[in-house]
Amino acid sequence: MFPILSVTLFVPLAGALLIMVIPSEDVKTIRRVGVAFAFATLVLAAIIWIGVMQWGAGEMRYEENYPWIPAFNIHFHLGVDGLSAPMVFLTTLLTTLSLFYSARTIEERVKEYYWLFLVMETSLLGAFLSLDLVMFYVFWEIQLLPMFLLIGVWGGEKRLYAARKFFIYAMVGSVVMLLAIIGVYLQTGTFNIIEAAAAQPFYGNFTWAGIAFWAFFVAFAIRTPSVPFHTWLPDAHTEAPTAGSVILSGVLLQVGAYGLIRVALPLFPEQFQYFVWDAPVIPVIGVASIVYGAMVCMAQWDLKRLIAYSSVAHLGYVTLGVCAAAGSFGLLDTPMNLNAAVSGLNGAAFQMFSHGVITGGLFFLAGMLYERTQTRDLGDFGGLARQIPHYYGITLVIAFAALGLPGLAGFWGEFFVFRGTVHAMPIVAFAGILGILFIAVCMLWKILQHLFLGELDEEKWSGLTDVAWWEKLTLWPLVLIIVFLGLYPAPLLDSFNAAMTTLLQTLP
Amino acid sequence: MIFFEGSTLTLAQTLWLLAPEIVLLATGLLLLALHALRSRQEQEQDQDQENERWPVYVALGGFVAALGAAVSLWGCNTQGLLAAFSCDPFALTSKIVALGGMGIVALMSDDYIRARRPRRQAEFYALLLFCSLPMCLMASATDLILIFLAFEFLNITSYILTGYLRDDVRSVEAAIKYFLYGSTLSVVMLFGVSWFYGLTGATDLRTIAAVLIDAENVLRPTLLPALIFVLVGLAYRVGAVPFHQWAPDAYEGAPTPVAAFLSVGPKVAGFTVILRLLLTALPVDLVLALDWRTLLIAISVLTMTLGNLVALWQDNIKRLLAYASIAQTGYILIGVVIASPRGVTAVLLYLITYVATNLGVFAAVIAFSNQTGSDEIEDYAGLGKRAPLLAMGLFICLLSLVGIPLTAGFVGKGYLFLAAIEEGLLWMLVIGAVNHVISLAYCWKVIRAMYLVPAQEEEPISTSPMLAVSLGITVAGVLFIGVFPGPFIALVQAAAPLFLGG
Amino acid sequence: MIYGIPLEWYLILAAVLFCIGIYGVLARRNAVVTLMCIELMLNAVNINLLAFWRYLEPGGALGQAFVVFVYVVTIAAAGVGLALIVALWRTHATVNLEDVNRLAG
Amino acid sequence: MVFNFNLLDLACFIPLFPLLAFVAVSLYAHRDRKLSHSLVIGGMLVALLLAQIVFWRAVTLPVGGGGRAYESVNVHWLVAGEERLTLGVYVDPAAAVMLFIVPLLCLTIFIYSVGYMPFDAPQVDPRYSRFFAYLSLFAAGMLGIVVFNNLLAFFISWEIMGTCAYLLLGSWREKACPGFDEITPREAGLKAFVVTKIGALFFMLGLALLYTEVGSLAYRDIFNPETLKRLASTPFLGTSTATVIALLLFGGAAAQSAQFPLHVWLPDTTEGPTPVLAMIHAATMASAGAFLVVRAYPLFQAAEVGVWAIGGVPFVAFVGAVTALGASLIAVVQHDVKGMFACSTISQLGYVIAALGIGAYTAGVFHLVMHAFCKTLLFLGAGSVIRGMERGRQQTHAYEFEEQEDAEGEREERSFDPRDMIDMGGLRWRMPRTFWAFLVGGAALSILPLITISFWSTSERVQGVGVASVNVLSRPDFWMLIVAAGLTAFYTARQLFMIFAGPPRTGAATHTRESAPSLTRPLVILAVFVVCLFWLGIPADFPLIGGLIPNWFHDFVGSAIGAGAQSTARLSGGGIAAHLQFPLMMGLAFALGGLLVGWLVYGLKPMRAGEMDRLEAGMRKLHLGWLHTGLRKRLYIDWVYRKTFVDGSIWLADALDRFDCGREEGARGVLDGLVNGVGSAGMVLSDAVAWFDTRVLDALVNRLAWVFGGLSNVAGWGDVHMMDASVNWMGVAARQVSTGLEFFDLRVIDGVVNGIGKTVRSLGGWIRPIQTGRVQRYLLIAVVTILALVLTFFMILQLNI
Repeated sequence: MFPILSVTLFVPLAGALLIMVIPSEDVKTIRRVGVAFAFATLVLAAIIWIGVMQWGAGEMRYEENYPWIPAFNIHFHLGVDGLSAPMVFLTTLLTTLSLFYSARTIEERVKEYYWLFLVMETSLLGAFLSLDLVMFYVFWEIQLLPMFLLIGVWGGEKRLYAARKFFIYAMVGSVVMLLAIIGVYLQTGTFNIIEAAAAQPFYGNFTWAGIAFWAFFVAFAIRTPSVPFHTWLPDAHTEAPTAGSVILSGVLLQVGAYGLIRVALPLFPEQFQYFVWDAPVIPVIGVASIVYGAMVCMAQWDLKRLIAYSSVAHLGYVTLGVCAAAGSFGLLDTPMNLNAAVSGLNGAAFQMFSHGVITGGLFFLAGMLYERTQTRDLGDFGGLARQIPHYYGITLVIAFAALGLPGLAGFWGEFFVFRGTVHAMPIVAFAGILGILFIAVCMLWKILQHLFLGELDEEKWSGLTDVAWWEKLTLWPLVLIIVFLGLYPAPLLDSFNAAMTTLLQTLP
Repeated sequence: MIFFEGSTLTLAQTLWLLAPEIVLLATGLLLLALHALRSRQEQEQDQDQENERWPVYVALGGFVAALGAAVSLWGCNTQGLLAAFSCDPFALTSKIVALGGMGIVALMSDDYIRARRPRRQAEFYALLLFCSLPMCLMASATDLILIFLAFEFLNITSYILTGYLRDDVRSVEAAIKYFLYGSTLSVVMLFGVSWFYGLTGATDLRTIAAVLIDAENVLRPTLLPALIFVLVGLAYRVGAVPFHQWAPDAYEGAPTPVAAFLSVGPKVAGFTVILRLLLTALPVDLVLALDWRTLLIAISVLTMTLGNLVALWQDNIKRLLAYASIAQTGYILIGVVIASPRGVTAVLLYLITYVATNLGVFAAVIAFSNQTGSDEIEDYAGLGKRAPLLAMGLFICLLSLVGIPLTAGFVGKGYLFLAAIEEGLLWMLVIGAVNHVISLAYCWKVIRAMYLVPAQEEEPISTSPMLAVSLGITVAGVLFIGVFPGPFIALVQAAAPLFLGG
Repeated sequence: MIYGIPLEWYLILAAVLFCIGIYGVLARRNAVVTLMCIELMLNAVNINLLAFWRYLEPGGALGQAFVVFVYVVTIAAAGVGLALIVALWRTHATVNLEDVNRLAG
Repeated sequence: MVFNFNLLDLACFIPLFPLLAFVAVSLYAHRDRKLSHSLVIGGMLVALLLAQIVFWRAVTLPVGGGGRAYESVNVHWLVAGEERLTLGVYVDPAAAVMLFIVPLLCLTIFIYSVGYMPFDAPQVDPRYSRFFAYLSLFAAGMLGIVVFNNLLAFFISWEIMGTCAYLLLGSWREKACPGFDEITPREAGLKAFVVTKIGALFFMLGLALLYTEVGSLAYRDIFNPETLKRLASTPFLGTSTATVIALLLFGGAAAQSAQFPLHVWLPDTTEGPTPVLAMIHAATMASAGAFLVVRAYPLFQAAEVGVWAIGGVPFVAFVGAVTALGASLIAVVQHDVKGMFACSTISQLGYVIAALGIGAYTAGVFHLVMHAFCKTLLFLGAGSVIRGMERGRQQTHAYEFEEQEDAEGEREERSFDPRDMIDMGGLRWRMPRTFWAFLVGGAALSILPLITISFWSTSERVQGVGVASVNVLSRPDFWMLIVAAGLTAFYTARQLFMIFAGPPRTGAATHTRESAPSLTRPLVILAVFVVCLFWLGIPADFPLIGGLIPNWFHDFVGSAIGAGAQSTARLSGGGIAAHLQFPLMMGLAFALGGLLVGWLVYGLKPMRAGEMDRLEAGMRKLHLGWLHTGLRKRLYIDWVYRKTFVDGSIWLADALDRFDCGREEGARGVLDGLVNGVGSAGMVLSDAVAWFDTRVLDALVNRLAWVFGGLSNVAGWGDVHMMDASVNWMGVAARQVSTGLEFFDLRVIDGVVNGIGKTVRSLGGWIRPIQTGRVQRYLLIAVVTILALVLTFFMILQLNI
C-alpha cells in the first residue's frame, strides 16, 4: 500500500532540504518552494482525512510499522484515526497560511526562516502521526528547536528572555516525559502506544502509576499550557513573529492537549480518574486555567498578550473535557455516561481544532495590525471601524468565535465540554462557565471597543490601509472554516466522535 | 576466530594481533626520520617548509592504516591465550573509537599547527601517533604492569603535547601543572599497584581475581587502601571529581587540538582500563566490588553535578567544554557502576557518541579560533550570521552534548539511563535528569551567543577544508548515530559481554 | 638475605619515603624540588616492589621486571619534567609554583 | 422518512432569506445603500409570504389539535457517542402565531427605518448598509428561534440576536454622547451583551444538563410525558433534575426578556436608534425570552412542583410580578419617551412571565403577541415624534437666526433633548397621524394587563404551590399585578397628555410638523392590526364584550397544551361564580383609575412651559423627593452592579495579572518570578540576587501604593450618603482582599525563590574558588580526599560492614 503517511511526514523535510541548497540570495524561489511544499502537504493531509472518514474514523488507518531500533523494540510506527487526521489537517493548513503570509512579511534571513518552518511542520506532523512513544517524544522535542530559533532570531525586542523561558520550560517538560516513557517501557516492554494502553503499565501499583501519570501530565500541562505552568506562553507569543505565534498557539499547544487524550488518558485511566474524582486536582487545574486565564486576559493591554491568555483559558476547556471523560471511567456501561464522556472528549478535541483556527486567525490579525502601526497597545487605537472596514469585519467574526458565540466554531467545543461535565461534576461546570463570560468581556471590551469603536485618531491612523489581497487570502479560509463549522459541525464532529467512542470503549 | 586453533599462538599471529600498535609506532618513527631528513635538506638548500602538508598526510595514513588493522582484527578473541595482552571485541571497539577520534584530531589540528609551529609539524603528529599507541595498549592490557606502562606512556606524551607551544605562557603553564598533577597521582596509583602485587603475588588481572576469590576476607583490609590508590589514579585519568582539577587548566592552556585530544583520548583509554581492571580483577561477586561500586557511585554523582554547575560559570569555551566533559565522565561512571554486560555496553556506546560529539564541538571551536584567535563565548555573538554552516554544526553538536533526540548524545544517555533503571539505580536517573536540565543552561549560553545576540563585526568566517571535513564527519556521525542507532547498539552489545563471560 | 629484617620494615620505610615525597610535592615551592620529591615517591614504590618480590616469590622475575619498567618510566618522566621546567623558566622567568597561576577559575 | 411535500416544510426557508440578505449585503452590496436596503426588505418580504403560507396552513390543518406538532426536514447535525441530533423545523400553534407576527413587525420596522435613517447625513454614511445587514440578521435569528426543532438551534439563533443587538447599539454612534443616564451607546451595547450573556450561560448549562439527561434536545424528545416524568423524578443537587433545568432555562429567559435581577440592560438600549429599539423591545429579542418560557412550558409545568415558591407564589410568577410592579413604578417618573417605553416593556414582559408562571398559557402567549404589536407601534410612533422634534428644532434655529435669539433659545441650546417629554406638548394638532397611532397603542397598552389578570377569572386552576385553587386575594402576585395595571394606565395617560395635550412648551415643539408618510404609513398599518387582533383573544367572560366572538386564539394556542377543549367546555357551561368575577373587575377598576388619575394630573390642566413635572413636584411636596430620585436612578440597581461586579472583577483581574506576570517593569509577577527564579538560578546565578532584590523592593512599593490608594479612597468616600458608603465599602473590601492576596503571594513565593537562588549561588561560590590555579592546592585536595577515603573505609571495616 502506498505509504501516504510517511510521504506526508517527509514532504516538508524534503522541502527544507531543497531550500537549503537554494542560494540565499534567490529569495523569490525560496518562498515559492516553501509555500509549494507546504501546500502539497496540505493536499495530502486533506486526502488522508477524507480517506479516514471513508474507511471509518474509529480505527487506526494507513498504519505503517517498521522496526527502528530493534534493541529496544522501538518502531517507526505511524497511524491516523479520527482524532489525529483533523489535527494533521490543521497543522498543514496553518503552516501553509503562515508561509504564504510570511512570504510578504519576512524580509531578513528568509532562507533559514523557511527551512526552519518546514522542519517544524515535519516535527509537528510526526507528533500527531506517531504511534510509538519514543517517536512521539522525539518529534515532541524536535518541535521546540525551530520554534525556539523562530522566537529568538525573528522575535521582538525582549526575545532573548522569552526564548530562554520557552526553552527551559519545554526542556523540563520533555525530560519529565522521557522518564515516564522509560518507565512505561520497562513495565510493558513496548513503546507502542496502543499496546501499552492495552497492557496498562504499573497496573495495581498505584504509587508508581501515579508518579508516571503525573510525569506525563506535567509534561502535557506545561505544553498545553495549564495554570500554573503557563507563564512561558505570554512572553513567547508576544515576542514571536506573527507566523511563529500562529503556529505556536495553533498547533504547538495542541500537541500537548493531543498527548493528554492520546497518551495520558488511555495509559493511566485509573490514576486519571483518581485525580479527577477522589482527589480532584485536575479539574481544579482546568477550571483555574479557564477562570484565571480569562481574568488575567481581561487585564491585558498588549494585544498579543491578551490573545495568549485567552488561549490559556481556551485550552483549559480541553483539560476539563478530558476530565469529564476520565472521571466517568468505569461507569461507562450505561449509555448516558458513555455518551456524556464521549461528548466531553469530543468537546475537548473540537476545542483543540477550533482554537487552532480561531487563535491562529487572531494572531494573524494582530500581526497585520502590528506590522502597519508598530504598536500592540490597545490604548493607542480607537475608531478604526471606519478606517479599515474589511479588517473590522473579519475581526468581528473571529473575535466572536473566540468568545464562543453559538453559530461559530468556538461554541461547540465549550458546549460539549460542559455537556460532558455538567452532570458528572456540576460544580466544576458552574465554575468553568465564568470563563466564557470574562473572555466575552475582554474580547468585546478590550479588542472590539478599543480598536474599532470610539473616536478615530485622525492624524495618527488616517494613513492606515485596509487588508491587502494576500492578507485576505490568508484570513478568509480561516473565516470560512469558522462559520461553516459553527453552523454545521457534523464533518469534524463525526470524525472525532468515532475515534473517541473507540477510545473509551477500548479502555479496560 | 578466523585464525586461531589450538591454545598457543605463533609469533606471526602474535605480531598480527599487535598490528595497530605496530603501525602507529612505525608511522611515528617514519615521521621523525622524514623530518630529520627534510630539515637536513633544508639546511643544505635553505628552503622553507612553511606550508608543507606531508606530515599530516603521513599521520592520517598511519591512523587509517592502524584503523584498518584494528578493523581487520574484528571478531578474534584471544582472552587467556596471551599474557598481559588480550585482543577481544571489547578492546577492538575501544581501539577503533580511539583511533578514529585521534585521526579526526590530526585532521583538525592541521591549520592550527601549521599556523603556529610550521617547522615542527612532523614532531607534533609523531607525538599524536605516540599518544594513540598507549591508548591502544591500554585497551588491550590485562596485566597491571602493562597497564601502568601504557598509562605513563600516555601521560608523558600528553604532557609534551600540552606544552607543545613552548613559547606560549599559557601552554607551558598548563603543561607544568598537568605534569606535576599527573605524575604525582600516577605514582599514587603505582603505589597501589605495588601493593596489589604484594598482596596477591600477581599482576595479571585474572590471577588476581582468582586469588581474591579464595582469600578475599583475609586480604580485604589491606587491599582496600591499595584499591583506593588505584581508583584515584584512574579517576584522575578520566577527570573525575575531585581529581579533575588538572583538566580545566590543561584544556585552556593547551593548543586547542590537543585539548580536543585530551577530552577524548585519555577518557576512552581510561574507561576501557577502568572497566577491564575492575570487572576482571575485582569481579562483582566480591565484597570488594561492593566497595568500589559505592566509591564510584559517590564520585559519579559528585562529578556530574559539580561539572555541570561549574560549567555554568565559564566564559571561555574551552574551559566550559572541560567542565562539560567532566560532567560526561560522571554519566559514564554510572555505566561502570552498573558493572553488568549492559553497563559495559552503555559505556562503550556512550564513549562512541561522546567522541563524535566532543570532537565536533572542538572542530568548530578550532575553526573559530583560527579565524578570530579568541575562545571567549561572547565573541561567538552573531556566528549564526557570520558562518551559518559552522554555527549549525556547533549547534547540532551542542544539542548532542546535552542529549536532544535524533542526536548521538540522546542515544548514549538514553541507553545509559535505561541500563541504570534496569539495575534499579532509580535515584541515579533522577540526578541524571536534574543534571540534564542544568546542562541545558550552559548549552543555551553558547546557542544564545551564536544566534540571538547580534554580532559586533559582520565579516563572514571561512572554514579551512580540513576543518570543514572533520566537522562534517563528526556532525554526520552525530546525526547518523542519532537517527539510526540500531547497528551501533548491536555492535557494542556484541562487544561488551565477551571479556566478562570469557 | 635473611638478615632478620622482616618485610614490614621495608614496607614502612617505603611508606615513610612516600609520605616524605608527598609532603615535598605539596609543600615545596620550587618546581625542581617538587620533581625530585616525585622521584622519591617512585623510589618508595620501587622499594615496595623489590621487598615484595624478595620475600614473597624470590623465584619469579615479575617484581624485578616491574622495577625495571618503573625505572624507565621514572627517567622518562624526569626528562620531560626537567624540559618543562626549563620552558617554564624561559616563559615565566621563575620556577616558583606559587607564581604559576594564570589559568584559574 | 419518505418525503411527501407539505406546505409546512416551507418553514425551513423562512429564516433563510433574511440570512441570505445579510450575507449579500455585508459581502457585496454594502457599497450601494439603495441596493442594500432593498435587498434586506426583499428578503424579509419573501420571509413574510412564506410565513403567511405556513401560518394559514397551520391554522387550517389541525396542527396541534390535541397537541400534535408538525416536524420535518431532519438534517444530520450532531453526534455524541451513539446518539444523533437532527436539525429540522417544528411548527406548533405557538410557533405559528409567532410566524404570523414576527415577519410582519420586522417588515414594518425595516420599511420604517428606511425613512427614519437620515439617508444623506454624512455621519451615518459608511454604516448605513451595515445597519440594515444587522437588522436582517437580527430578524433571521428571531425566525430561527421560532421555526427550529431543537433547543440548541433555538439557543444559537438566540445568541445571534444578542450579538446583533450589541452590534446595532455599539457600532452605531462613534461619539460618546451621554443620554439621560450618562452611558454611551457602545457601553450600552456591551452592557446588553454581557447581561444577556450571563443569562445565556445559564441557558447553556441548562441545555447541557438536559442534553445529558435526555440524550437529545429535539422538542419531540424532551417534551414527551415519560421523559418529563423521569426528569421530575430523578433527584439532582437536592431537588429534581427538571427543576434545575427549568431554573437554568429561566435564568436565560429572565436575562433576555429583562426580568428583575437581570433587567438592567434594557433601559440603556434607548441610546440606540429607534427602529433598533422596536426590534429589541417588541418584535424580537426581549420577546424571545418570554417565548423560551412558552416553548419550554411543559418542562416548567413538570418542574413546577419543585420550584420553590415565595409567599405561596411560584418562583417564576413571583419574579414576573415583581418585575412588572417595579418596572412600572420606574416608568412612572421617566421624562424620556423611549426610556419610559423601555420600562414599560420590562413590566409588560413581567406580566407575560407571571402569566406563564401561574399557568395562564394562552393568556401569556396572547399578552406576548399583543405587547409585541403595541410596543412596536409605540416605539415607531415615538421615533416619529422625535424626528418631528428634531426637525422642529432645526426650524427654530433658522427662525432665530433672523431675529435676535432670546434667552429661551439659549437655554434650549444648552439642554435640548428631542426625547424629553418636558419639552414637548401640543403635538396633537401638529402630528395628527402619529397622535392617533399613539392613542391606539396607548389604549391597548393600558388594557393589556387585564388579559393576564383576567386569567384568574377564566381559569379554575390557578397555579398555587401544591394547592389546586386558592383565594386570589391572598396572593401577593395578584396584588402586585393589580397595582402594576393601575400604574401602567397612569403612565400611559401621563405620556399621552405630556406629549400631545396643551400648548407647545418649546420652540421646537412649536415648529414640529407631521413626519413623512414613509414613517407614518407603518404606524397606520400597525394600529389597524392592533385594533383587529384584540378581538381574537378577548377572554370569553369579559364584561360586556366577552364572548361576542368565540375565543379562537385560546382554542388554537391552548390546544397545544390541551387547555383549549376544557375552556370551550366551560364556555358551554355558561356563567361563572362571583368570586371569580372579582379579580377582573378589580383590575378594570385599577386600570380606569389609573387613566383617571393621569387625566386629573396632566390632562385637566396641561403643563406650562418651564413648569416642573407635576408628579415630581407633588412627590417633593410630600417629602418623597428621595423616592423620586431613586426611581429616576432606577433604584440604583445598575449602579450597585457597576460598583460591585464590574469594578470588583476589573480589580481582581489586575491583581491576578500582577500576580501572574506584572505589567510594570521590574515588578515581575509571582508565578513568572518563580519560574524565572528557578530558571535563572540554574542559569545566571550572579545577577539572580540583584534581580530578586529589586523585585522584593518593588513588591513592597507596590503594596504600599495599593494600601495608600485604598486608604485615600476610603477617606474620599467618607462623606457620601448611606448606600454609597456601603457599596464603596464593598468595593474597598474587594480591592483590599485582592491586594492582600497578591502581597501574601509575592512575599511567600518570593521567599521560596530567594531561597533557591541563594543556595545555588552559595553552592557555586563554594565550588568555584577551589580552582585557584595553583597546582599544589589541587594536589592537596586530592591527597586529603585520598586520606579521607582510606579512613572512611577503615571505619567501614571496623564496623565490618
